[in-house]
Amino acid sequence: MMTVSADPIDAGAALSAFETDIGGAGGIVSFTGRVRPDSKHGSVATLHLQAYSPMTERGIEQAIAQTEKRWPLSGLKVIHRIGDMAPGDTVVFVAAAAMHRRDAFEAADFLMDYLKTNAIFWKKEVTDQGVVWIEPRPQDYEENARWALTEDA
Amino acid sequence: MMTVSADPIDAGAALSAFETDIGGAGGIVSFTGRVRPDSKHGSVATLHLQAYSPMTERGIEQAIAQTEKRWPLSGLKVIHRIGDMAPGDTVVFVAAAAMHRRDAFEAADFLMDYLKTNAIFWKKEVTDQGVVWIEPRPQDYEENARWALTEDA
Amino acid sequence: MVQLLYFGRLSDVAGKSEEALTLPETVTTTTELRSWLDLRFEAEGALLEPTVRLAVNNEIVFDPHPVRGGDEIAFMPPVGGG
Amino acid sequence: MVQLLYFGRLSDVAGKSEEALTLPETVTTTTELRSWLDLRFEAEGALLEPTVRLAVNNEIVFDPHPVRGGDEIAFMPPVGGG
Repeated sequence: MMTVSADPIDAGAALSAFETDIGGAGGIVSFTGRVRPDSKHGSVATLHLQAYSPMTERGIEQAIAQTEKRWPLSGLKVIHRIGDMAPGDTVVFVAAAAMHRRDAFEAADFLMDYLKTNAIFWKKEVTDQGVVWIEPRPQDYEENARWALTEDA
Repeated sequence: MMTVSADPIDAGAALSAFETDIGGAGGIVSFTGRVRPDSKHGSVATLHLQAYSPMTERGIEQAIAQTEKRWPLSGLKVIHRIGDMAPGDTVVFVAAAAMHRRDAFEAADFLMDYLKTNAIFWKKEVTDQGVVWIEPRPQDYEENARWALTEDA
Repeated sequence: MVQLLYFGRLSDVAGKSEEALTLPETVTTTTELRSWLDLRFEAEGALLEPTVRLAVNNEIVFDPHPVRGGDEIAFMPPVGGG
Repeated sequence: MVQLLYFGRLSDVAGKSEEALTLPETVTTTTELRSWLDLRFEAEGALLEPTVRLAVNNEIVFDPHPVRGGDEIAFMPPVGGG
């Protein structure tokens, strides 16, 4: 259900495996996030992601549990890569399955918001301009706040 | 960019091909819709989908153009199956790629709403209770209406 | 000769999904075509329903729309979606 | 002996991502640990920032939290997300 590892991610293979695992449920939404070739800091050579195990995994598991509590899902999967990556490499793959497509869309979206803002990863970009550690962007907080507004008590 | 055919759909392979085609763009959202094993009419043996070519294809192409106009995307793909399908078979695969994940999520969601409501397909369920042609569900209209409310002039 | 296509549940009403036939001289519009076919199939109004749209040569038309030899005319009940 | 972990930009500040050392007797809380290490690394306050959270044995703690031999203590700057 959740993997954090330095192994490359093959999104197509991950989607196939997920669809096989969950059986015949109606709709599956997947999200693939890849390393961008350019950032505001320059042309990216390497993206380095650090996790703190098992705290990182525990945080993702809690987010998965929260997502499953909130939407009626038949499956949920997170694969997150750490270590050194090149532009175009897949950093994260999320998939959600549900009988109703709206639930699958919202669950995948919500989980991605968690992963992009609150998940315990530190990120370093090596660009043609130098090396920089990336800390949160204001817009990430805003997107996460979208959900907080409709949070159940 | 758009295919309507009686060939089986392999969502994992379709996602891999799409990701290869679009190059290094940031985020990719996919949706896979599969034949449900049960419907309100009974236990499903066969789902039959009819299209009217080239009107069906033209409608989907227009929806794709509308989606691309509305969100800044680096790629968009629709594969729709027609003919006879069994439960668990993939009916539709949609993928959207964008630099920002919100755009990819919204574009895939919007396009699915079109396909589920306004796309020109006729659908027949063969269940253990008999044979029934499926016409629109009120909730499908509602989901589509979500977008109309925020439609640009 | 015109080519007639019956989609969705209308293929059950017509007992076929398509046919080629020569229209009688009295049938010159989509409105007249609906009435004539509805009687011919004893469809009890199924072809007259306003939610059943007609397409002539792959374009949705509004009744009454002229029909003539060589046309492909499709009877389209509400679409069920993909 | 405690195990110290420095994440994100703090690994640059510390010049390492982890180390094992014996704390002086005067360092018994996370607050004292921050000050002692900040001086030791000449970090000019980088380890004192409130946005830098400390985890003791894999649990985020609030200053001052006791530290003792055998602890794993992590210095965590704001997370950058995945």
